Amino acid sequence: MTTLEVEIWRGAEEGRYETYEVPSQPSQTVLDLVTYVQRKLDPSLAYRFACRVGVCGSCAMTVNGTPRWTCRTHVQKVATQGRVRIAPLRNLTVVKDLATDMAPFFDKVQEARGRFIPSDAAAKSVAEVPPEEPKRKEADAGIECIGCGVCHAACDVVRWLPEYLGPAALNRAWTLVNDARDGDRIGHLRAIAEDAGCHACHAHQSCAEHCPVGINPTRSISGLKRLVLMAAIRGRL
Amino acid sequence: MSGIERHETDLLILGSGGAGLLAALHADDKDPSLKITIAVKGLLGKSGCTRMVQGGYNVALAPGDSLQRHFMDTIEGGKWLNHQELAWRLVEGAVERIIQLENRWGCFFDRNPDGKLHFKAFAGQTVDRTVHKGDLTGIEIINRLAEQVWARGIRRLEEHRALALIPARDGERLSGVVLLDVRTGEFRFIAAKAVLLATGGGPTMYLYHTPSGDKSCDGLAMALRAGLKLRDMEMVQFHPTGLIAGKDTRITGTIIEEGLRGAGGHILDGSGERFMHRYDPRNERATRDIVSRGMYDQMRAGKTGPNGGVFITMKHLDPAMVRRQFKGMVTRCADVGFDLVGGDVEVVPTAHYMMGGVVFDLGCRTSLPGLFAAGEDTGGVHGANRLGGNGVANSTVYGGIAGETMAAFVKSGGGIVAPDEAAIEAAVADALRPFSRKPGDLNDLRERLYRLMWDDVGIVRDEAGLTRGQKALDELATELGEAGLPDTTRAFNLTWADWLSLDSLILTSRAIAAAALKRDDSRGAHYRSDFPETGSLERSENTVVTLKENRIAVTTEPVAFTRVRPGQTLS
Amino acid sequence: MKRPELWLYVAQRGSALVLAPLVLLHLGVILYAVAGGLSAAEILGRTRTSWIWPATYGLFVVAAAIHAAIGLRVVLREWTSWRDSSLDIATVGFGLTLLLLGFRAVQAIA
Amino acid sequence: MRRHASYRAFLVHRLSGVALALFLPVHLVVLGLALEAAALDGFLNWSAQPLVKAAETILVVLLALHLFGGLRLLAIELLPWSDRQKDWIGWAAAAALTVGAGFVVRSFI
Ligand SMILES: Cc1cc2nc3c(=O)[nH]c(=O)nc-3n(C[C@H](O)[C@H](O)[C@H](O)COP(=O)(O)OP(=O)(O)OC[C@H]3O[C@@H](n4cnc5c(N)ncnc54)[C@H](O)[C@@H]3O)c2cc1C
Ligand code: HEM
Ligand code: SF4
Ligand code: F3S
Ligand code: FES
Repeated sequence: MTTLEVEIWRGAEEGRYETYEVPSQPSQTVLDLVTYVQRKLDPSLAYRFACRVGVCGSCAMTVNGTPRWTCRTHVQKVATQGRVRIAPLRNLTVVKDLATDMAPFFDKVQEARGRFIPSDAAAKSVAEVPPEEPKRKEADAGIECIGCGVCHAACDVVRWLPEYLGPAALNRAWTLVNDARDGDRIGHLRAIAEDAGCHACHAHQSCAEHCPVGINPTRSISGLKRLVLMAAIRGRL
Repeated sequence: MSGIERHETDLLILGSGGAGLLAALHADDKDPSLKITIAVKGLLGKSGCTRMVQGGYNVALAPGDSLQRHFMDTIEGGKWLNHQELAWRLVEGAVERIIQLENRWGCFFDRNPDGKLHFKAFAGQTVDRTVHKGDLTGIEIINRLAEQVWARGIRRLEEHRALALIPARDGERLSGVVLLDVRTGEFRFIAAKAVLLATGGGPTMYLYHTPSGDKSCDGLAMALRAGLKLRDMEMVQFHPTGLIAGKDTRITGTIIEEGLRGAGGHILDGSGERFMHRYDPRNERATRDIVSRGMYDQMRAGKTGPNGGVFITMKHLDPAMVRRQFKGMVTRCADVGFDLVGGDVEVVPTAHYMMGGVVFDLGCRTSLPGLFAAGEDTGGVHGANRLGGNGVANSTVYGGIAGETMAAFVKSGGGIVAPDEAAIEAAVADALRPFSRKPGDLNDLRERLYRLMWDDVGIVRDEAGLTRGQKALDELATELGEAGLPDTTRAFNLTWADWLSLDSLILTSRAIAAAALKRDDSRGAHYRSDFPETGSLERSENTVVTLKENRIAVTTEPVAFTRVRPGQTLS
Repeated sequence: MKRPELWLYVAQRGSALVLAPLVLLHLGVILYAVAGGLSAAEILGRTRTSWIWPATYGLFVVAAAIHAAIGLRVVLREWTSWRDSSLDIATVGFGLTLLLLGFRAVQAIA
Repeated sequence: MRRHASYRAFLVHRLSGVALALFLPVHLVVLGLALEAAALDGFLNWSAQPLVKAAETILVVLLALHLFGGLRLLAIELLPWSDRQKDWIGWAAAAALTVGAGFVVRSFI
């Protein structure tokens, strides 16, 4: 049986890589490597996962320098010459080993007013919204975000300007301003026009490049830039 | 008095699935002055199974549908074991809930081209009534609920694992909960005026299982230890098609979508032959339980693929159709190395859902004052089988109800009461026990538990197997008690978490085995090869399990046919 | 002003929009000038015949001063830890310097 | 993380922008010298040297890169999204290099 050389970050913000030998298997994800290490080699290794099928967004880590969802990343896809280096996600603080504190990431969603504001909360029936309406299509394109933080980790502006709202939060805001049922479009725009808002994005597109579910936050953010620009010029902010 | 950190809150909600989050929102709506705390084992909104819901949400809103029909499908599906009032409240509540999910919380479900809700077909239903968001319905629901919770002043205790329900000093009611802060390894006691158990059951004690990794029946184990009754614990639903790719990958057990069979997928044995025609004229399109048993039969006869499963294949169908219609499934398989379009994918039946759970009433009250329950932790709504689409309806409908009843309970005088200090001490001591023992082989214990539940308390059961299983479970319980952990660090110690999970799983498994032995007929998810017939529906009984002095006791109670009797229907 | 960063962004993009045609024009002029091997006197001879040239370059200078100053500020904020109000003062300083030098140059060709 | 076309395009745009911003004051000072035409002539002579010519070429290319890259960015930000925007990077680079080539050709031939 061949083995893989797996380097894993141990510690918190301060730490080091430790190397482990993990037997290679035909069906093996990066999450499986980490699990093997915790179960068989070092019981104190900390990492996070829940669903194991790419819906919860808990398991993202940096794999050979790239942020990825580890439960859906086959080792063969990332191993280079039998080596895999696994680190926690960038741009978040490390709690322990591979687990980061994701609360600041979700705080940003709130800062971006990334939540539905009902226009008619007491309505007794479900609104009619044709799926082919252009705005609905825009919203649908960004709605399946799993909140994994991969885009947040990939974005250099988040790194350079820690208060920047970041791609996931802005993407959520974009889905809301395109939601015909939302009652506070201007409120969402105001939130993302604040000082570290959408205009801080330089269209690096690392977010879109790495999003595991194929969302394109760059597209959403540029949409927001246009709406904010119009609203600002018209004095509506 | 135990020296652990203590806090007080009005409402303490355990779990952040559909049940937990809606309870928090409804309680907060009802009385914004309440101090609400959600404690969850994983991250808020990112753990549990509601998020994993694929198929969708059953609601009687489609033209031609009615509450009565949804109710009757639920009762027929449940083989007359359902608590009929709970089932009625479910179908009624689902309508209310879907409308609120859309209009108040912002979920958006798929529409027809004309803009009206789309309803899809789901097995076992006489009308297309399943509302969905593609095949990622759960993400939409939980994301929307979580962002609403995040926006409010609701306190979050993420990565806090509930360990034990602590009674009041006089034992008359609940005082609070002992939790383990996973990140620091420290304990906290949270005293609350009302506590919601919404940890979501989850049959993860089987070799193959679908639920998320954070679920380990902690809620059910805590309830048993607190003296509560669990009903119909033998009812464990298996999903016929789970991926199997070896025991060292977490992919094993995860669901391959049911729609594949509906769309014409074939199931093949190890030598590539179809076999379902031998079990049911509907072939692969038979119901979950029949397909699961057919597959299991082939596996027991040794007609398996390399990993011990059978195969599902779509290769005889139009690849473009498969790619288009099952995009998510095709990429998921491809990501982990399987070709769903042109190849054979090895599959096994996989433990999916627990119909059984804590006995509760229409207001989500349990027999312990101050303790409420909702979601997959509870039993009674689904009877012997759960319809696809009724699971998330259950957690969201009853979660909301629980929030309202709890708010009312606090208002009407449910205060903070002094805890039984000895119980707190004991809970902490129990959790710390492994650190003072010689390190044991948890992997071996886990694999043995998985295997014995699969073989002896699984898809096909009989008296000999169940008795053997019970004995083995008792031994495992003893061995786990002896098995220690290296005392390295308590902070974010996943191996400690594994130990605690095994502890809950073994106890819950004992309840399942005992209830399964008690039920001497076959119905719904429960199949006894020594009693293959379904007994009299008229004289249907529920099993009730309790824990007394660490011994499992099982009794039965007749089902009350409060709305319909077998043979009748509502219209 | 509320939301200063947003307005800086607007000014930076607005000035870019102004610069775009001017730079295109300027590139054309450069190509024309180098190819023709024009002497200073010849260049000046042409620019001084009409007010259009000075006006155009005047606009260029204003837009470039705004655009480059804000642009540098963004880069500094992101790539260095210089974030306080002294950066804003420096930005304004840089912009004014460009304006000053620019107008001196425009005067020369006028 | 940074190994993709859009990020490289960003870097080129930023570095060219900074270079231009630093060069601009120098350029304006020189132009200011046109107050005395003779000084400018001297300068133009000096700038006919190959090394200086090469530096000028680079500046022209930088300006063109920044211009076309900037137009690309403005299009992303101001026009409705197009999935073709990735191709624009190539077009912008090509346009900039054409200008550069034109400059070289016209100044040496
Ligand atoms: C893959 C999959 C697909 C499904 N598809 C469908 C479908 O299409 N339609 C349908 O109706 N149903 C479906 N179900 C079933 C449905 O998801 C569940 O029945 C329902 O969502 C359960 O909700 P819940 O709130 O009770 O529990 P969950 O959503 O599971 O939440 C439980 C919560 O409790 C937390 N928790 C657990 N233990 C502790 C502890 N000790 N302390 C603190 N917190 C704890 C967990 O971390 C989690 O946050 C599916 C289930 C799975 C696994
Ligand atoms: C005299 C000429 C110019 C100078 C000195 C200059 C300088 C700069 C500088 C220093 C930056 C900051 C770089 C960054 O933020 O990454 C910048 C950014 C920018 N420039 Fe220019 N520029 C000039 C001409 C132009 C022209 C003609 C255009 C337009 C078509 C343009 C469009 C832009 C854009 C869109 C940005 C923003 C980039 C971003 O935020 O990512 N610039 N410029
Ligand atoms: S946008 Fe994509 S990468 Fe970013 S959090 Fe959502 S799913 Fe993850
Ligand atoms: S990577 Fe960052 S800079 Fe913008 S396009 Fe994406 S948010
Ligand atoms: S474990 Fe849920 S996305 Fe990977």
